[in-house]
Amino acid sequence: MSGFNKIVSSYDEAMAGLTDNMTVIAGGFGLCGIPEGLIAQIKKMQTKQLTFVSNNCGVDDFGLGILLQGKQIKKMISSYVGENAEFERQYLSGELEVELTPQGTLAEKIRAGGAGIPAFYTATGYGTPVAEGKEVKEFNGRKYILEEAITGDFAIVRAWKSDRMGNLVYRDTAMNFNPEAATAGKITVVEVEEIVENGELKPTEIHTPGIYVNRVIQATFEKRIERLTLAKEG
Amino acid sequence: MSGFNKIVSSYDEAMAGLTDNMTVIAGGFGLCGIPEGLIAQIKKMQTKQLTFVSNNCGVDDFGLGILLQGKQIKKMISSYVGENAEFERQYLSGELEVELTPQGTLAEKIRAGGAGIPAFYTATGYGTPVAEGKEVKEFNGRKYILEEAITGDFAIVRAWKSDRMGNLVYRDTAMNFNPEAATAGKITVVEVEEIVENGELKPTEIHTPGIYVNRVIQATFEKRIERLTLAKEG
Amino acid sequence: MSLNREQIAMRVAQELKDGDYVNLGIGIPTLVASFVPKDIEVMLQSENGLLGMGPYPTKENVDADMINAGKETVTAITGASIFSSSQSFAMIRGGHVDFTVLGAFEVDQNGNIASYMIPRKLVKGMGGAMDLVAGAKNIIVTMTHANKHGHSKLLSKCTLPLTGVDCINKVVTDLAVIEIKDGAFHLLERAPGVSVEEIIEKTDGKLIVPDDVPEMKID
Amino acid sequence: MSLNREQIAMRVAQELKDGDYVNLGIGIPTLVASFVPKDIEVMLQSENGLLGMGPYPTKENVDADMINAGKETVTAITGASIFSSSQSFAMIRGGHVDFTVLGAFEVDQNGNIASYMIPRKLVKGMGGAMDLVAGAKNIIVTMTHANKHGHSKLLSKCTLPLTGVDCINKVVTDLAVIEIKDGAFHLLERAPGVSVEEIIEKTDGKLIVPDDVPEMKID
Repeated sequence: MSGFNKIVSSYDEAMAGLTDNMTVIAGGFGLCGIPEGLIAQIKKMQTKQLTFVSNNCGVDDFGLGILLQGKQIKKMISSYVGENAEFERQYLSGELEVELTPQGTLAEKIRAGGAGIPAFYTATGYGTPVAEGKEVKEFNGRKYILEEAITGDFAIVRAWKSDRMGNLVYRDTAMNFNPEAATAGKITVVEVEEIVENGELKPTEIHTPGIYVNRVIQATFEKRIERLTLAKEG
Repeated sequence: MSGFNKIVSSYDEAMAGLTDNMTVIAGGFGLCGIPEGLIAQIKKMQTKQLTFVSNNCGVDDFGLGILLQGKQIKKMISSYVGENAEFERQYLSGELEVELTPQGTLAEKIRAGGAGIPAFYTATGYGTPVAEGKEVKEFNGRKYILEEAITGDFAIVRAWKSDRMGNLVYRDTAMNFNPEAATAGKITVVEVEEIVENGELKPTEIHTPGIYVNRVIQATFEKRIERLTLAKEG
Repeated sequence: MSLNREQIAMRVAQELKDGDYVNLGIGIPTLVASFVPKDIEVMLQSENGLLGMGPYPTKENVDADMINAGKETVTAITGASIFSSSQSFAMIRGGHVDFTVLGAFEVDQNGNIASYMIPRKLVKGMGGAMDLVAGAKNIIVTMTHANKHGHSKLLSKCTLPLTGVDCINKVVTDLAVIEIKDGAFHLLERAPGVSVEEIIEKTDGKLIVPDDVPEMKID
Repeated sequence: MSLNREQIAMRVAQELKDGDYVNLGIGIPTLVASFVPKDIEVMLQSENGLLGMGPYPTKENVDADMINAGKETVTAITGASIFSSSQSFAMIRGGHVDFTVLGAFEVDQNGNIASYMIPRKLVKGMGGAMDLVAGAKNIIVTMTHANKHGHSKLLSKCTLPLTGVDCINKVVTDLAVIEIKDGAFHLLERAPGVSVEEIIEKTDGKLIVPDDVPEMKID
């Protein structure tokens, strides 16, 4: 009777099965809403030649940036990769492959991957370097390019609360890419601040239904702030 | 300073601008979650030659069925149209055009319309009558058909609560197609059970952000039950 | 003896695994929920936007806003989630539902299914059936082996408009459990007291019959 | 006198209408929020998933989970909503954001924009800019009229890789307000004290100059 209990108690268990050359989709925007402990576990596992699908690549010593140090990442699929000196070095030296993808297209590609949509048309990127090699089609007098879905061997996600069945709720803008990532992993692993009993989350308030979630681990987070900006004292 | 106050006080105001030959997207599944008063208003307005995009067409004397009586509907785009004798009569006599669309494809077409995606590929319907005349493309060894987005001149939606800015929350399975419909109307009109003050709905609990909503009207609903099924008394 | 509707549902329920997310169609498939083995848990998905469908409500708990895909009033179990139609079919189309049971008019030896339309009768529509057969990982069809005129519903090629192609793995009928693979029906089990000869006679498509065909276990 | 950054932002803010949903890019566009006319309300959309972005927080209210698309800590106003990235870009791509302000390296007379990449320098990525220019109904670009070497940034044809094609309606620079239509720049207003001749000289693309070019009103 434990078929729906998604809770695991160790990081080894959480990331079991991750091997070299896999594709990992990671939630997070900048350093906000990233699965800190799962990234640390991947560093510990020393898995190599990984492809990461993530809007950003963290900073030098936090977020996905820490996986660059050990040269664990072969390729990044991202919309914005500034803020990271080691990234720049590996990219310019050709050690790291980068596929720049417009942010909205990236979010939609991941959503499509989870939703069984293999490809969709978008006006985003038409006539730009992003469109190179992609099919163009006109609808109602406007031109669109064909973008293909993304799925991952793993998805690593940060949520606020999960019940034992893996129903998730996100906190504020730490939501970002996490709901899309959660749907698109063959194995979806979620790191949460709080595990609650089944029934504590209202059915219509659940952001990610547990059907998408394979494993949940409770953690505490550093939640580093990338750009602290304060109101001028009045 | 009233730019974000979406509340209107009369049905005339709610449906102002609806004219013959327009396309209307309606939320609801069977008789559950339908915008009862907005449908009644369209009946009152006697607008003709309308195309309705709705999963179902109500029953003879409730839901969209009441618009069939006055022959206001030219075409239905739906996934299931049983339960309605007048519908059957008009369809068989050729007065009413019907475009049967698989339920998931219908939901995705409406979502795509709201999201600026003009078309997407799906495996649903490949090899069936639904695929006739549609482009076929292979991805990873499987065949998919190209489906185009749907948008409406109007979307009519039922929600549970709205604040004055049009942020919406739906109640239980009365949600169904309503969130998709809300995004895909040039003018989106919402009928709600309760209007709450701005700030009463938590930002992360809002199902439909107010940006999609043009007009909100408060109403009471009959909420007719199509198939009353009860637990066996034990 | 051929199985009755409840017995077909009982046999299908034996296919369920602990932790399965399951979508049950209208008719016999709905009955499967009543026969889930006691030692496992499954979660029912209803395509109008409910994961964790519970039993029918008591009179006091009826709520017009809580229905299933058959438009019946239902309840939600503890741990249920409710979501929009596009989210519901993202789950289905994306292959997240483990197990789907649905009825059919015809199934053929290539795994094609016809279940939504009989030409020259009124077409009511496919509802979510085309999405379900395109998306679910594991699909079981329940139907009678032959129609009321005695004609087989297991054909070499479907004659009615298709709901989906190459998507059906298994069929449970009133006479037999049949697997579909490699362009043929494979007889796995027969209903208690039903002869292999009767099944052969009532199957139009290519049927592979092993030397030993065990009887289904239905309690 | 050419406008400073704040004055460019002030002029852009005059374009806003009551009830507009607005996305502001990084840099000068961000400053526009400080100059929204007192008699109107606009709602700021931040593409990481926030509609109803408020001011920066006080020290006590800082929350690492509440940031904007520039990764700055922010607050949410009363009536804000928070959603996922795909929902955020559904809004943007679907044309629901009324007004977008963003910076650029170059704009050309056909409404093309180059804003995200200078080849042979490190490419940081387009972030949400390509989606914004493809989706917003009304886009205003803010930039200096010429670069630091004195070369015009208003060209007959962009030289850098494009962010979007045929999408820019209006440009507000330190020297002028310019509309783009019918394959040309149209001079609408000049900065106080700036001569039409200077604008002509610093505009490389085709520039249509009416007889009377009023001065911008900046208070």
